[in-house]
Amino acid sequence: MTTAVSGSDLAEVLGQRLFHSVTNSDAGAAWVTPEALLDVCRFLHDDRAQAYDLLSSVTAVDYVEFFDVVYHLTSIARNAATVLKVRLYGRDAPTVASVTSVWAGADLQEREIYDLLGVTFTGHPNLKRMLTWEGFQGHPLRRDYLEPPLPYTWPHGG
Amino acid sequence: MSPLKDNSIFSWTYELVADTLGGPEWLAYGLGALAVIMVVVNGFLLIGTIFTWMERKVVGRFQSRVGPNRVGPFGILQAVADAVKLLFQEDIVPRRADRLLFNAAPIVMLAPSLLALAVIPFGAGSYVADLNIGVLYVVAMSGIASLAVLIAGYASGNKLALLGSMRAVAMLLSYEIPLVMALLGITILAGSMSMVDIIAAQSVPFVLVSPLGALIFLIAMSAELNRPPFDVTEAESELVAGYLTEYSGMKFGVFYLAEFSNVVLAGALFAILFLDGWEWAILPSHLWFLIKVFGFLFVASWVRATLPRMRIDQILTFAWKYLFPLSLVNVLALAVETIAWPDPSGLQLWIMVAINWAIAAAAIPLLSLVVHLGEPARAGRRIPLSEEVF
Amino acid sequence: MYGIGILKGLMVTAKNLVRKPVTIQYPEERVPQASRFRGQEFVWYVDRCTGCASCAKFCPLGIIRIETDPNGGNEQDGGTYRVDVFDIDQGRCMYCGMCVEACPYDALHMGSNFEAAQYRRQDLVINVEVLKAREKHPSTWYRPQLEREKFDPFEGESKEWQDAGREKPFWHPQRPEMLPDEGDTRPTADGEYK
Amino acid sequence: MHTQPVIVNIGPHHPSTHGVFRMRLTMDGENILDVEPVIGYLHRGSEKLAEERHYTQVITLTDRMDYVASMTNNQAYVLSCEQLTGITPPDRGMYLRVIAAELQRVVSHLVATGFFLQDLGAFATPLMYAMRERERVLDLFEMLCGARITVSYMRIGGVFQDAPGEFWPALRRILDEFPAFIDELEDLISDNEIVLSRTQGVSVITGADAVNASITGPVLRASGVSWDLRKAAPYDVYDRVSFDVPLGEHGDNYDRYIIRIREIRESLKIVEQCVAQIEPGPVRATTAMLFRPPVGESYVPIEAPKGELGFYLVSDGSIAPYRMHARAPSLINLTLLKQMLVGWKLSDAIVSFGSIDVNMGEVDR
Repeated sequence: MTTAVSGSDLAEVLGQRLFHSVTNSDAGAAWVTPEALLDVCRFLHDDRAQAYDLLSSVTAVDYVEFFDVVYHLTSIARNAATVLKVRLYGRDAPTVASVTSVWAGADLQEREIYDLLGVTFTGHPNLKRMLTWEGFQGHPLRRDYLEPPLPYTWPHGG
Repeated sequence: MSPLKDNSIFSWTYELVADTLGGPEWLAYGLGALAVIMVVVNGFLLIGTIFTWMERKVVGRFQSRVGPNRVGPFGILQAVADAVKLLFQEDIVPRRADRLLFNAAPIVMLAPSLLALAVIPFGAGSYVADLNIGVLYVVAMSGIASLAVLIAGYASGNKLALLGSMRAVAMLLSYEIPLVMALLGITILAGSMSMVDIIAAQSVPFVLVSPLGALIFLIAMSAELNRPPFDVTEAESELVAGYLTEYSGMKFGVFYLAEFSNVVLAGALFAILFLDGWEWAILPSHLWFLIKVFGFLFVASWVRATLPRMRIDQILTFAWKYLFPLSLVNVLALAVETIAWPDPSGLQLWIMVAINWAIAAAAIPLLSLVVHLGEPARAGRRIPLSEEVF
Repeated sequence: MYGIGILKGLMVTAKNLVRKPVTIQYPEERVPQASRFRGQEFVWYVDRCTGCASCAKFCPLGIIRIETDPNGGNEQDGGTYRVDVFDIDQGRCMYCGMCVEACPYDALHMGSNFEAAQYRRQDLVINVEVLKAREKHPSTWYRPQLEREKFDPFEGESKEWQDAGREKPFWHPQRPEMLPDEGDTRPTADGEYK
Repeated sequence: MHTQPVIVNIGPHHPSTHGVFRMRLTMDGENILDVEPVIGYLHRGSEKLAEERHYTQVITLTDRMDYVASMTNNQAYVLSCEQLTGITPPDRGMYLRVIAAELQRVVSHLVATGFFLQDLGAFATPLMYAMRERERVLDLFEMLCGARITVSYMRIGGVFQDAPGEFWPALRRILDEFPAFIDELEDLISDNEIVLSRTQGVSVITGADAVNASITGPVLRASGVSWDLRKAAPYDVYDRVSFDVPLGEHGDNYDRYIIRIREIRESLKIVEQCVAQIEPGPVRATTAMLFRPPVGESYVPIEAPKGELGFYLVSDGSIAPYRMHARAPSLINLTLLKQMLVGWKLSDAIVSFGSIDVNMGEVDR
């Protein structure tokens, strides 16, 4: 059975190695600062005792005041899983470092988040819209997204 | 060299016009020739059309389906329905197409297969011309079909079509050689290139005397005809429809018909060169010929229903590294045997059969070993049986 | 190697050549359907419906429109809501059956048809009149009582509303024909148990 | 000779893009220099739609994500909901779920194999055989839940209803007859020299690359990484059945094909055990159709036919999920597409893409 590493355990581990990287933690997840994210991920991926080699899922949640980018990490070797989160304040340009350099699997998922929620990932090799088309306005999965009234035309098609 | 005089259709028409109606001789000769051409070409295209239906039906049955069965009894009129549908379809010429070549390609495709008919004997005495270079003539004609594919692919102005036609040309260049080599063996055996002489020479069918030749002919012919497993020019899953992508309406219909007619032609060739043409017991010669041709067509459908497609580089490798040496072995063996027995009697022919089968049985695996044919690109297939994890 | 695999493949296709084809010639013959098949021709019993609109609420696509009118008389005396409008837009329906699952009185059932093609989209909307007039061949989807009695929606007869529910309907003074069964422990009109 | 690379669009309307996938290939003759996958043609906004539907209604949306494996989608979603609400389904419900999910895996792998061989150019014969057998499993689904593709069979706290009486003999027949069919399919294809030469050693993914690129499911196991969530994190009743996890060694197209064939056999074994173990009882915990889970979030990954499928649900205590995210294996398995295709030929590109077994409904959601 996969061990679910609780957020507080993860925070403890991170606190010992990367000071001030963790802002908050509960049973479900640990929140790290956006600045420390890449270091944290690298540590979790490379460290022998952590070895989170599989990035299960990246997603983001729009809580109106802030965005949570959620990383579900799995370690195949240890058969353990945990949840890492980054809280991004502000709705205009939430920005966080891309983890594609650590896990290549974040590539398409980060593009999807950028497309649907408008979170920018710095350092992503190919950050373009994926599910919607180029020229689409707005980010449909945001809570305040409103579809333009019909009839409408988009710059490219539709 | 004037077999027309012996042709019953010709002589009937000739006599009708010249004697009964009292027309001039040139008119009678012309009309007689026209009658022969009408019968041969239309009969041939009819068989091609029947084959389009037959293949769909047979492949359907191979795939646990029923196949066409709505139009006419057993769906036999399906081809007619398709033709009518194609006639009414809009004839589209893409904007980027080379209009002249685009329109010419279907004709270039169909014409050579009709021309090649001239030397095909459909039964005892039923042929338009008995050329003394009949085999060479057929090969020359069948080569033109690939030119049509190239024209069609180039003129369509479509990248997929162009890719398909480039493949066709590469394949033609490679497979023409083993094909000709296989026919060379037949020519050595029969001592003639005339179709009629070849049939006459087959006291034992050449498929027995020259098994390697028959195999090479079958493989090379399916490449020439773009039949699976060499159907890379049309490669539905890769190139949509290859060089046919931009064709619609009756132009597509002509291509389609030409393709299937070419298969029928190949079947006729195989029957003549390897299966002793029209000759065998009891049944009338034309019927025997048809049975042999349709046997070939059935096998062609069977192969089509079963085999996946090869990759273009594998196809070319196969031709040059495997089929070409094999055809050399074949020609060499037959040549040596012909020198030994210039005019083989019945027993000598059967000894040749035995020798050639032995050579075939030895050469195929030996050559496979040398060129590593059929071996996977990696060492062995080591999929371990599953294991418990955790 | 050396073409043996290819020959094996050819044998497999040859074996299938002589097998019976599995094609079903559709308009003439049909695939046997399961009795739970979720299809068109919703079966709706006006006598069972209270107009609660649960079906409309639970429809994931919101394609059911219900308008009710409480003028069937005094509710205390058994006057029910009259369903004026009951539109199901089959053109957008995905036949998930949530409406049937949500119906607390077993008034709505799935049908078993799958061929209700129309030339215009608006013809696909079935209204209350159509629903009332339809033959009642309910699918047994989410209707264990029909399944228990092995009801066949394809062969069986039209189902009366009294027999369609999970329970026998209550006896009601305005409907004297509905006498409670022997041994029925539910209250009678006087509110007493038998 | 100097030649210009040519850009060829494969798709979105193309016979072998499994729907509406589009590959923008930069090619030098037949050789592929660059690949750019373009997706989104089937984007229906399921995640946004889920925010406006209550938890039970969302089940119907999950049907339409991976539409050849609706059962497993249902399963992943209801498991996530159950973690959110703390409901435990009764045993029989869990067994029925596993039976349905494993049958669905058989179906999905059959479709994957059939289309993979179709991409190889086998003129639809293996596909027809696969579809023929798939129909028989879909008949079972119709008996279970009245639908063949969009099943909506599972509910939060079990399955919507017990299997009907005629289901069990029909299932028995399938279990008896299927192995022979799989043998036949293997006879047709597995030793075919053309298939071997086309697929072996082509588009190799190493285990390390696959893990790093979050690839899961049969594609990962074909690369030799032993990671099956049915073993690693047993959900429902997978801890009560024994089965093997087939592993590949080479990570090439052939392994990805043969792994699926072997997994079909394992799935049949699981169903067999479930049929032996299942006991009468309730199939659904007492739950309302409309409920308000506590504030929180949940993510339960399961081993779907295509890989790790999980629904990340965030609840704000209302009747509808505040946010639903589907971790779509089809999408994420495409990450390495470029690495797989570059350097190979156009024909290989089609086959390698087919060997990943993506479903565009799930890629675009």
